[in-house]
Amino acid sequence: MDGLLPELDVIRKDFPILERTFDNGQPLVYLDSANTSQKPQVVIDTMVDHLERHNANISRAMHQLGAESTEAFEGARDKVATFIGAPDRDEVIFTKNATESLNLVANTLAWATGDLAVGEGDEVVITEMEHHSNIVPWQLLTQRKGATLRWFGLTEDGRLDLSNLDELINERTKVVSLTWVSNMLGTINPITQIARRAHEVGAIVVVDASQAVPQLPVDVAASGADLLAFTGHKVVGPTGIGVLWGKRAVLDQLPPFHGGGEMIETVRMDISTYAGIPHKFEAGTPPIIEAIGLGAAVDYLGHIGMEAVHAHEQAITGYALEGLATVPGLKVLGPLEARERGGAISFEVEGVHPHDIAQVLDSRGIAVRAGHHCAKPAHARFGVQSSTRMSSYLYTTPSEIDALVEGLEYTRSYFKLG
Amino acid sequence: MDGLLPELDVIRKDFPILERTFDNGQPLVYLDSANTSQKPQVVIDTMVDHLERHNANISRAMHQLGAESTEAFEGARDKVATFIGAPDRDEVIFTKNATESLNLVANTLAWATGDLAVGEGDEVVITEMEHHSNIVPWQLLTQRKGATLRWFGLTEDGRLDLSNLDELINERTKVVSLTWVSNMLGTINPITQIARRAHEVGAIVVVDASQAVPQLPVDVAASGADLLAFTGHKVVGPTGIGVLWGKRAVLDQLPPFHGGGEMIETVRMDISTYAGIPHKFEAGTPPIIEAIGLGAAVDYLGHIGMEAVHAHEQAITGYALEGLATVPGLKVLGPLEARERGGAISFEVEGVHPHDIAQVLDSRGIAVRAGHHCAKPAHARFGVQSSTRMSSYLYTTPSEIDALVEGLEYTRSYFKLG
Amino acid sequence: MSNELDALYQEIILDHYKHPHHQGLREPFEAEVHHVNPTCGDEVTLRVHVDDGVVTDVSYDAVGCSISQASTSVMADLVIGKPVAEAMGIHQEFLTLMQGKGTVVPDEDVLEDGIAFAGVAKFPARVKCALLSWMAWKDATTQAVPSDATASKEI
Amino acid sequence: MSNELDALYQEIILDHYKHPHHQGLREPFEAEVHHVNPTCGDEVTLRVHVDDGVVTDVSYDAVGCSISQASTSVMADLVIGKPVAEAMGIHQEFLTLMQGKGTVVPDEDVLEDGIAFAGVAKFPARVKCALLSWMAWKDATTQAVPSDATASKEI
Ligand SMILES: Cc1ncc(COP(=O)(O)O)c(C=O)c1O
Ligand SMILES: Cc1ncc(COP(=O)(O)O)c(C=O)c1O
Repeated sequence: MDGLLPELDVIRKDFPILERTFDNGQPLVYLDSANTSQKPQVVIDTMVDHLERHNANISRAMHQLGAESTEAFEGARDKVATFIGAPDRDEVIFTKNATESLNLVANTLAWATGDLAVGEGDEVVITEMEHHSNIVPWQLLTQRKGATLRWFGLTEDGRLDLSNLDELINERTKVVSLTWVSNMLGTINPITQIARRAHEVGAIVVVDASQAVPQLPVDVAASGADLLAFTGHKVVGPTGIGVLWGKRAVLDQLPPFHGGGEMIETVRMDISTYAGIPHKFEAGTPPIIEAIGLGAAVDYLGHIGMEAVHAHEQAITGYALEGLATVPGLKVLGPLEARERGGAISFEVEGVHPHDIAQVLDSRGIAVRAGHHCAKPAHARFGVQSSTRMSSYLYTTPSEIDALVEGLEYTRSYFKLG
Repeated sequence: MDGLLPELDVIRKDFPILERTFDNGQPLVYLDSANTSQKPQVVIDTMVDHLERHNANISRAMHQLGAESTEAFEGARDKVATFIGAPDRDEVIFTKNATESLNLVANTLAWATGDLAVGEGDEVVITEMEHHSNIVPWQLLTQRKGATLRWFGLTEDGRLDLSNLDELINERTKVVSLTWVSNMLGTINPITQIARRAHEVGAIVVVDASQAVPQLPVDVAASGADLLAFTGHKVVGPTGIGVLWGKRAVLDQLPPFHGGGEMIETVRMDISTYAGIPHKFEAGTPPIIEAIGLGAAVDYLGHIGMEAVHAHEQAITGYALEGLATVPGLKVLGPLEARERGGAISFEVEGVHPHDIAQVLDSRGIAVRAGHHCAKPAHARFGVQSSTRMSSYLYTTPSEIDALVEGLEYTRSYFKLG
Repeated sequence: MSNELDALYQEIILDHYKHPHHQGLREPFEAEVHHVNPTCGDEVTLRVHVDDGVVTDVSYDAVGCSISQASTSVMADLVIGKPVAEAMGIHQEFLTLMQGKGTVVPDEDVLEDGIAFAGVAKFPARVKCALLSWMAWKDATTQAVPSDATASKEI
Repeated sequence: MSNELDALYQEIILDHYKHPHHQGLREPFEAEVHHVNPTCGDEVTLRVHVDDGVVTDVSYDAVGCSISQASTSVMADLVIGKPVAEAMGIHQEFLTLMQGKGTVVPDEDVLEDGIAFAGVAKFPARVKCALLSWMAWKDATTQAVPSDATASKEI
């Protein structure tokens, strides 16, 4: 099959969990990577080495362990900056997950003054395919500030309906926030085109790249984003760490987020002044081990090469789309061309509820997700409550896709569907 | 020496980093535990086991790995609840650190309606010995809502000046937020007494227990706190995880914090409804591995027993206070009785700046902290810019204190002080 | 692996799933509630009609998996026609079964078809599915009946 | 371990620390700035007097460790009396030395006593101490001098 990673067997060996077999003897077939990715040994080992030999608080600690810890933590920032093409390493803010990154933006905008302030008459534009983490923060912001929330609808084949682009993004628009790659439909959105329109009217562009950074070569500077969020645990890194990248000019204009240690310049009882970026937005002891783990993770991906990872994902996704098409009564939600989508494929099977599908697959060791995948509005748009989702990653093999397709056949027979 | 942990050698063996020697051959003498604690092998191993065998996202994932991960994560919540005496496990909210816990409270109060709302004419009371993480959030809240920030001053020997307790906490007071144990002065504050007064006037009580939970047996229900924050990395747990405990009645009244996955009940494009506690405050993929690590950490401490840990800290602190008293020109900031204080001891040495002290000690492998320890106002109160701080923990030995005292003698001679 | 599945998907469950009892929303009713399972989005709208201390009707409109649908159907069978206090007792019995992680032996005299859910208790992720409509029923019934009435009878 | 320390605490540094040059705040001045090191709280208030393109005076009030105090004293020695552009060049040279992680060989003709700070570059946590007043001086001087003047002369 064209596009597969050349040394897939070797890569799989890097991920200890892939050797897991369950009590019933079934080996793990992990097809839930859009939910969270598995971790290579090097990420785990890097964290362990730090915990066992270098652990200390950062910045504030001046001793040798403190210097080692600070260097490792700030080194991770350099790695992330390089990985996403950030023009300036200080533009990389460490958060706890993508959700916090997006809330950081919505929350600081709530208190912003000047150009960035959002108030009555202003509009914030999102899309109907957003993850809840890119919907609820904007609902809270617009409700609280008396602004209006608007959104792009979806076409029948699961793309953004851009027919009213120029009306939707208009002089009143202050923020446009959208996902680069949908975690439910798999759709890859034309963020650069949308950003161009947003910038014409002076709006800022927030990109949820939670599913894009794991799968695509990402160059934040070229993307059109002013601010961009992603999460560590989906890029073979640990939980507890996320990233907000932002243009310095925008970040500098935003007020601080949380108050506390590390984000200050000086503190008096009556008033404080704040540090510059990135520290302004990193109050408290940051997720040190987690940032260091993320650094190892992006190194790992960078070593394989994101072009290669992307090609692998496309090959597997294409193969999966073909295989799924052979299952009677199965309907894919979202684009049907592998070239135009990411590696998450949500589908329905007539006559069986997604939970029941996932349960039968699980009894065969196959891990998929069933439910609304934190995208209830997109499900509602297609008139369904929930769906089953398979999602691949750089360690996924064609034979795992075969196992899925067989498992779906078995599910149909188990539930006695003709 | 009375009070020392009986099997101190065995305990030290649990902490791999304590075997570290530096390039110059010096073994590590880690006296910076108030900054961050070291981690026992069992915490590291628990995290590694989860990463290598059980890693999956929680709640939303229904497959076997998902069930294992959810059980481990929610099991950690049970462990923490038991460790701090929470009447209800759902009252334990996982955050990223103590700073986020405190900001969660200050931020949700900013949007609260009804009894908890903070507005013009209302007062928030803190103290002059707070960590910046318990000062800046309240400055931001009161500035933004037009309320007034007030604070308890300090006595010459580093205690809260309670002489104006009844005036300071009055009918206008909405929130009293204070630290249980000072990270700079070591002072243990009479939080129950202060909470009683606060409750008389209908104020809610927020306790920063970042230094208390590592050192004292903590019973949140008996403490008088309505809300209480601490941080994982100071209780032999990992970074990236913190806790906010709160009474259900108070947490239920607060609006949600961050918006996103897991904190919702249902989401439509125009409006959403929210889950109950604890999920309402845990938007996004939580720090899963970190919570599990924290669970192992509190199990470890619980196994040794917090009474025993406290006795050990008091013994070491008493021994350190005696030793430090022999160093000419050394002045301790804070109470001089071990029984009335936690294990952080900040001091000045006449004629040498804290950085220079820390540097010389570091060349001997001794790790202490120099600076303002995120408590600038408390330093200002005592007319100093910065201080040197030693802080012990359950693995600290009397001979490490001896090494510190010798190191200080050497520092004085290096800088040619008579 | 089939054994595992069969423990979960008892014939009785699949029968109720394919042919649910008491489905649809009917009048009269004293309380209507809407419950969702936030994890997966399953939903139920449920009405309760209580007449003279007896659960006279339970009617519903539900979307969900086999477990949640079958559980709704079995629940309606079990509580319709029962005095409120007795129905609450059955609810408690079912709750205990579900939270028992597979260690509780169900009482067929009380739970009837409900004993088929014993296997569900071993699948923590599915317990919520089985409980969704029971929780909705309890909520609605509590609203329909003056609280001290239920409370005193529950003893 | 004494060697390590001696590399950091050169005699010259300790001398400047004990007897700092140009200390105190003086008039006249065109710009005054206040800089702090957020990590440790060290502070400097610094004034610059520029006359006809020449740094005529630098006066200051500073609290801090031996490295930051000595660095302030050496900085004042180096820039007072120099044309702004030349002083900016010295600033750049010192910055390069500090950021070189111990690999840059300092030019004694340019940095004079400043070469004693070569050892500091090996202690990342102390580099900020050494740079505090240099950053303050640059900030103040940029304010004191019309920006295109500095820019053009810097070439
Ligand atoms: C008293 C006190 N409060 C709050 C904090 C903040 O903890 P963290 O940095 O983990 O958020 C600390 C530790 O730095 C502390 O000692
Ligand atoms: C598109 C998208 N946005 C945001 C998120 C939220 O990420 P996290 O839960 O790590 O905050 C996710 C993943 O759950 C996602 O797929």
